Amino acid sequence: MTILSWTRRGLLAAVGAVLIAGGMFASATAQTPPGVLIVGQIAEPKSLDPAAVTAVNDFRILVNVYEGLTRYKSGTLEVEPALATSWSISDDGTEYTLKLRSGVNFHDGTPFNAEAVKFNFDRMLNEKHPYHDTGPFPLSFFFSAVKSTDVVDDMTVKFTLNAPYAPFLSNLAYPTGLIVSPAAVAASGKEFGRNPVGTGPFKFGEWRSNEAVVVERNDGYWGEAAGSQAVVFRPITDANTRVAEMLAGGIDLMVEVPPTSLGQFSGDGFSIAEQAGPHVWFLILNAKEGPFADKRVRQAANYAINKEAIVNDVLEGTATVAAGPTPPAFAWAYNESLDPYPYDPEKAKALIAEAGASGAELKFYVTEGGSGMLDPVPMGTAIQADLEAVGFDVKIETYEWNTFLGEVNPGLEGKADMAEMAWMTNDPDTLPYLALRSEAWPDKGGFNSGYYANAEVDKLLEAARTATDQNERAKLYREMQTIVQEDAPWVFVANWKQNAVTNDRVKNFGLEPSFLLHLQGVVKD
Amino acid sequence: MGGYIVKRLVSAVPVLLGITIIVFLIMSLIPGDPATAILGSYATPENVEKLNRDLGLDKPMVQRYFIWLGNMLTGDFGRSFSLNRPVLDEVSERFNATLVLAGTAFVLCSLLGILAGVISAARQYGLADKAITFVVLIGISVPSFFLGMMMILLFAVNLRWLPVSGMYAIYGGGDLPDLINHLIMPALALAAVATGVIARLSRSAMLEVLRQDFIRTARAKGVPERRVIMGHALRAAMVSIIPILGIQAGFVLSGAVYIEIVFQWPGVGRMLVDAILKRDLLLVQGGVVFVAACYVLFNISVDVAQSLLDPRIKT
Amino acid sequence: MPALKVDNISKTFPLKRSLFGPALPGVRAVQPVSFEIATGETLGLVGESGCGKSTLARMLVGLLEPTEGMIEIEGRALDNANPAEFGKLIQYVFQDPQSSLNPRKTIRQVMEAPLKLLHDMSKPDRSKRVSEIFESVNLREEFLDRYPHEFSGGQAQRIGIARALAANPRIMILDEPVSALDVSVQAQVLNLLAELKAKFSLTYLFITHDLAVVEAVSDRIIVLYFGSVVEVGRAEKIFGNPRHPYTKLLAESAPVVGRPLTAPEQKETELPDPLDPPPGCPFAGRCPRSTDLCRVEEPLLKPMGEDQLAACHHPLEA
Amino acid sequence: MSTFFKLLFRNRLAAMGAVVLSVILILVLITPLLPLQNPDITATADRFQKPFADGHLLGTDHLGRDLLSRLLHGTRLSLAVGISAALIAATIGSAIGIIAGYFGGRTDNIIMRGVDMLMAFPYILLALAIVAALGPGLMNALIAVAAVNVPFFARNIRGITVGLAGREFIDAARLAGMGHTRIILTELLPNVLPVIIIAMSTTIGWMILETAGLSFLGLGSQPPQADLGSMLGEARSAMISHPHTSVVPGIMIFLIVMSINLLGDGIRDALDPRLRSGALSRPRATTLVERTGDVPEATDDLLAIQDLETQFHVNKRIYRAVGGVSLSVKPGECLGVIGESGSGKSVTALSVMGLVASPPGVITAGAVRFRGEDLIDAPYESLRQKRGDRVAYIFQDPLSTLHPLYRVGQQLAEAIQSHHKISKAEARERAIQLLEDVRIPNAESRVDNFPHEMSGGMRQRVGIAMALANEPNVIIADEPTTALDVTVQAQILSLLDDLRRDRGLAIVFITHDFGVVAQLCDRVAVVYAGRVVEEGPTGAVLDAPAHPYTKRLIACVPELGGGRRMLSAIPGLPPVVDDLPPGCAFAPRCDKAQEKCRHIDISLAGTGDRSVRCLYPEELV
Repeated sequence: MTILSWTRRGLLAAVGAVLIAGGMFASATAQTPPGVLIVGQIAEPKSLDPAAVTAVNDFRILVNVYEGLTRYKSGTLEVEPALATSWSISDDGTEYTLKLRSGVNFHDGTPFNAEAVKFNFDRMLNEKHPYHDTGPFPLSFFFSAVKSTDVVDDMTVKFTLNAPYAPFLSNLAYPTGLIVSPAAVAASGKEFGRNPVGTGPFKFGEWRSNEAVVVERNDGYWGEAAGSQAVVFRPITDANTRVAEMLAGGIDLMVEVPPTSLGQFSGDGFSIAEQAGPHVWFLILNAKEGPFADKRVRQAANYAINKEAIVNDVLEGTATVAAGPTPPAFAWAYNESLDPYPYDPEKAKALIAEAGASGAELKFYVTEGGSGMLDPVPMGTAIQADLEAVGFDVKIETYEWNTFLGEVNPGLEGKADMAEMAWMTNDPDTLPYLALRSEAWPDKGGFNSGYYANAEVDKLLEAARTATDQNERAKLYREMQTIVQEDAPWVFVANWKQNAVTNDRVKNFGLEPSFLLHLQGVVKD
Repeated sequence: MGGYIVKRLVSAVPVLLGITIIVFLIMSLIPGDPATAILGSYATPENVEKLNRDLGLDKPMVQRYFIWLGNMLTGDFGRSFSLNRPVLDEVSERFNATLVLAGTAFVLCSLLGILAGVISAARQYGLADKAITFVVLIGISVPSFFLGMMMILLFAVNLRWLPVSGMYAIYGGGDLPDLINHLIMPALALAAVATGVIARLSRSAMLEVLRQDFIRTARAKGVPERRVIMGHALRAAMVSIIPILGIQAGFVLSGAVYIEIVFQWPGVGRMLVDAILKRDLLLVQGGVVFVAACYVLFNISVDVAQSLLDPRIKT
Repeated sequence: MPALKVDNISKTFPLKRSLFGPALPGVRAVQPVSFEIATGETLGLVGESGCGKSTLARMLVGLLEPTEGMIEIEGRALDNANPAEFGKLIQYVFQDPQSSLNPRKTIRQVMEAPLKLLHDMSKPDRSKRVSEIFESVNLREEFLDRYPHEFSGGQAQRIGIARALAANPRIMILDEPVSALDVSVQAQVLNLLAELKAKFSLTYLFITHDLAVVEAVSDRIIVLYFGSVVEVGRAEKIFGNPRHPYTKLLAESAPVVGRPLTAPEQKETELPDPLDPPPGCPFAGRCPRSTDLCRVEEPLLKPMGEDQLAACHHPLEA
Repeated sequence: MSTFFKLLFRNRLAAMGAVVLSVILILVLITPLLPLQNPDITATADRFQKPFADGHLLGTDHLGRDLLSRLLHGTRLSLAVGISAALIAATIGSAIGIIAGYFGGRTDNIIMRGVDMLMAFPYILLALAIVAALGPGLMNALIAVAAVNVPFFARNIRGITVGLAGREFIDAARLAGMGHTRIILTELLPNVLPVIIIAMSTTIGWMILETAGLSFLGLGSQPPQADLGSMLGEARSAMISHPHTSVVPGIMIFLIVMSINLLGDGIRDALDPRLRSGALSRPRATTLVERTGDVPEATDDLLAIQDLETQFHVNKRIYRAVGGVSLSVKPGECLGVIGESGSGKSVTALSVMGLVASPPGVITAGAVRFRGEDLIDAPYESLRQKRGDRVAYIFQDPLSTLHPLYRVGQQLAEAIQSHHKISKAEARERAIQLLEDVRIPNAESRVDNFPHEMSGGMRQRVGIAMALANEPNVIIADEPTTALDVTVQAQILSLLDDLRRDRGLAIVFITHDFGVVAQLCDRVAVVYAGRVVEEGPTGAVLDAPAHPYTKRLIACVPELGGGRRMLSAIPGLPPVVDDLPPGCAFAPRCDKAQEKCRHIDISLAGTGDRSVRCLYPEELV
């Protein structure tokens, strides 16, 4: 019958067309060209204005385009000269005078000088500055200690602080302190974030929205020229797709490999880079009310949770067990003598029984993702199971990251007993100062959402912040760690080892403890 | 006809106005605010409040609505908080990508769906019918994101036939073959469900029509069977298929959200999801108004197509 | 006192206002019509499709609100907005018996509704009454618990009649009650209707397009054309002795055994456009007797001989 | 109800769906009783065990939880969510739809505008926004999924309600004194309910997919609680390294949704009353032929129907619509075939060119010969070439028999072009000529009209023109004037009569009206219950009917000019042709019937041109 032959013919034609189309373009997944490094990012950058962004994801691009006055020495979190060649600190610790590197030009050809530095900090800090409206500058409080920035001469700049502030040089190395070209800000105004100009080894090439940010080698760089001709940052939000792209050769380098996918890259053709950094993943316990108001119950939670299993199984070894509030990456300030709470459910049960908290009902805030949160839902679920095993009744509530922060940062009182949290900081001061002092309770503008209070800790932290001698600071921090571990305001869970995968065409790649991604030396065949 | 189009366009205005109110209300009711999203871990109530003031979110709701609406009418959709660029730039750029994806998927699902439905009906209970029914069922029974992920696994990772994600190759792409190459998987994954729905409904529409008296008339005139099916029957069936296409277009547009996430397609759906999560009010509002306007326009053109096809509809 | 008095009733369907154009006057489906039906009388209403007979019927039972005019039943004016008030006095038998029965209800449920709602009868009373009515329409009581689709057209129409009777009305509007039925069944239903009329002393308005049927059942007949009454007369006389050319055309068009096939008119004969009605007599365009007068002035219904009225400027000779 | 299940299970795919779904449902219902591991107990060291591992039939997930146990608990939850969401959406949506559809006018307008707005809003974003506003959790996801589906139900149900609200039984209910609420609840709802159930049954699957989608976006059940969507979402990160963790819930979703869809289709079909009569199956291009027995010899008639038997096979029942009919026409002759509805006259006519819809129609015996050539077993192409070319049809209702979307000129041209290769312009010329032939005024402009733009009489003229297009030898007119007004009928009949005489056409004229037969036909055949009971010259049969049925039928018809009177009627009803009594089919209604009439197969007998199928005829023939 005609219909039959007709439909059969139609079907054949359709199948043929699809096959031809597929065949025609089958070779289109060609290898990326040498000299062009393609990096799989976790998200589209918000902006390429260093003063305007907050995410590590964006920092990874920025540190290749911009430079700060100081930077972290490779492989450490110690500060070394960058655009400032040297500095001096007044005795009272409130005046920092920096000598600037000469002969440095921004990518737009304008010179880097003291005026440019002043412009940068005034733009962020002075609400009356003509370009303050290119903000908002959410992390400007990193420099809230700065009372004024003054041009001493063309190549010297002086910062006057309103109080001694030990982490200042470290904060200058943080991406928020990266120096932008004043001329470019003046030219682009609010659109500067999409037309970035800095002094770094790469200069901005193009930004194809949601496809790629391309940076190209800066041939006029004052230091050693970059190893790659160009770097392409591709935003691939879905971790799974990122892994697939890596496997399929669509990207050369991917960061933040999901732990469960690490196994995929263990064979030939890929290499995995790992680097522990200043990261701590913990549970905030509500010390103000409920069962966790009792120190014994907080300790019990620390004993009850099998951290080994979490870091080795759930996180596939991409983290280590945390012992206290300070990550080991701050080697100089880390208290080596502290041992993590062992996994001891029996002891936990005993403590809970002693405190009369058996069978307590706990509300547990879990986030679905977020900066440094690793695999928060599986981790939360595993924690929940462990806590239930010692007799708690745990109810999880999951929130998307922004909502989660909106719930947690104002404090857990009246809402929850525990919440996941993770911090990545550049200085041992930051986290405890912002999240463990009694002066940092949420109503006072801090992040101490669990309402921990210990006068001794408060005192130690204030002293450490104003001390200019690093050894003195280190002693104070170690003492603080011992007390905090004993008081157990948090459950200390994990310190993340950041990872990245490169394919075998990428050479000279290494991760930094700062979690930043310096690609200057990377070469691709 | 021209008057009809103008009439339909005018009647779309209250619908669009209603949509602006709905989207504005919903976004206002969602807890959390853009400042928290911008500040991230450093969001203290104090910082949040200051930033909200900077962003103009401390004004009363009604006032904010009318400011927004007024600006929009002058073509100013505002600036996105989370992307730090004008909403209109971002939305129109993203919208193009979605149009390419959803448009292709829509054409695919319409053609494949109707073809499958017609063959299925013409060969009712035959082998072709059963085979198509089965394939179509798979299409509508698997979540599209799951299908997409499986396709990536098979065709991109294992067979390396097609690129995993994105809209263009990062290097050396940008032309039409490159686009098609990137489009095949997401468009198919997106079209799967709609193809199934259209095929099933086309099949029953065709069966319905094939029973009509005028088909018997055509046969009685000696019209060849192929023309009876593809001419008389299909044309009449299109009257009930076209509204389904209109509804499915909405589903395809919505379903693009998942596909855009899985295939990293730089479209407006993924952007809107992110924007909702980041509480980027202006971006969500602007984006939704754009999408809705497009949907409304599309539906008007469906109605116009319907009235061109069916002279019985009063225009 | 007449059973039903209709005084200048008319219906105009409003057109949807277009957005830019001027407001349109609307479609006049029924021109002002007046007539009376005496108690116990059967008034026939004939006309071709589109002449407004169903619109008129629906106004008479309150399903449509008249644009103007008044309906009186046994001297009482009816409230146009309340079909339940109509329901007790005047009932309607629909053309398509199947579609007038809810397919998801048993016949008993259908039958009991008017008893319960209009007459507030108790359950045992209702069931007794239903049995009585069913008997009078020659249907078996076992049918009561079946669903409408189980019945043939003739049976369904008896059920439709029974349902109308259950309301215990004074007047029944029969809208083409037999046109969907086969001839052998048609006769059964017509005879039944005649029996019921005598038994319950009913008054009928019988609407149909079939001249032979209407002549066989009616006392008087109204001929409707394009929403207007063109002729009224005694049933036995009107078709044999029409005064209006349209009535004559109708009578001559009916195929009759033994009469040779002739086309009474050969011209293009379409009804006037209801959106743009011509002035004067609506039939003028088809009428062999029409003059200029007919195209200008609408003729009024005038007595023509005994018991006969016609709206024609140039009536046929008696 | 039992017929419903019978119908449902006759559809093998639906039965399969029902079986799969019941297995899943049973498993899920007894899940708490099964010896399964606790779905929430983690054993991270045992994570990602492959299926069939020790103690874990389907393996374990990323936290070492037993997949089988999570799968069953998850399915339980997903089904519960899907079903409740569908129920909520259906209830609210239907209520809105019914109210809008019943009241119409302004209410309808306002409600539907609102629905339009919600539909223009991308539904995933709406769901996302609702969940974002309410907070996460399966319950809120359920509310969101239900909410975004309300507009679809509302639209769908409104459409159905608008159709129902215009039906006469609603008017009847108003006349029975019912108020709006009562009409909505007792008259409309029972009729809309099947549609709601169908929509729901096909929607549950969709709801499960949508809930899974929300879980994919991270909004859904809260850990450790498993639902299929969140299982899929959790497994996603390990999809490449440990695909089984996503494949397991993926397959379960597929099975559930597919079985629900199959079952939903089955329910839809089974609830659709048209399916019972086979009305939803496609009619083939020609009637199915399963001829047994001998094929009668050729005659020299132009068209001869010989011992034709056409049956309808519906389920197990066989309706003998045509039970051995023989008729013939010569050139220029007009044969009337008269009978009541269901007598088989139309089926006989349609059988001639294989136009009886099949399924369910089957020609089981006899022959139809055109100039001696048997059309019954002719190949499709040769039959097609004669259709409309040698033997043409005119059908009853010209509105439904003309294609509504083609201009009449196109339809006329097509009739010619199906048989003759002529240019478009020529075909149009010819079409105009044809319209003039059937005396349509302004043929030049009328040729571009659509059927709905013409009056009934004009349309039927087009129908006749179409039949004349190829100057056929025989025209079969199947009640061509039944739907027309008397004045129009008179014109059409006289037109047909003229054409016949001018062109020497043979006409088979099917009708139920004696008046029409008397005026137009040379001979008449009276059909009852699928057989010819009497045949002869029209005048002779009408003047002196021989069969009691013919006689009594003629007596039933009121004649104009008789005045007010009682009419004679035939008691009883025509028989249903699936269970014909032996002997004379009219015997149960015949007052002359004897015992013998009920047993003997009576043949058509007579002399000359008259014959009758009766043992005790009224007249001797």
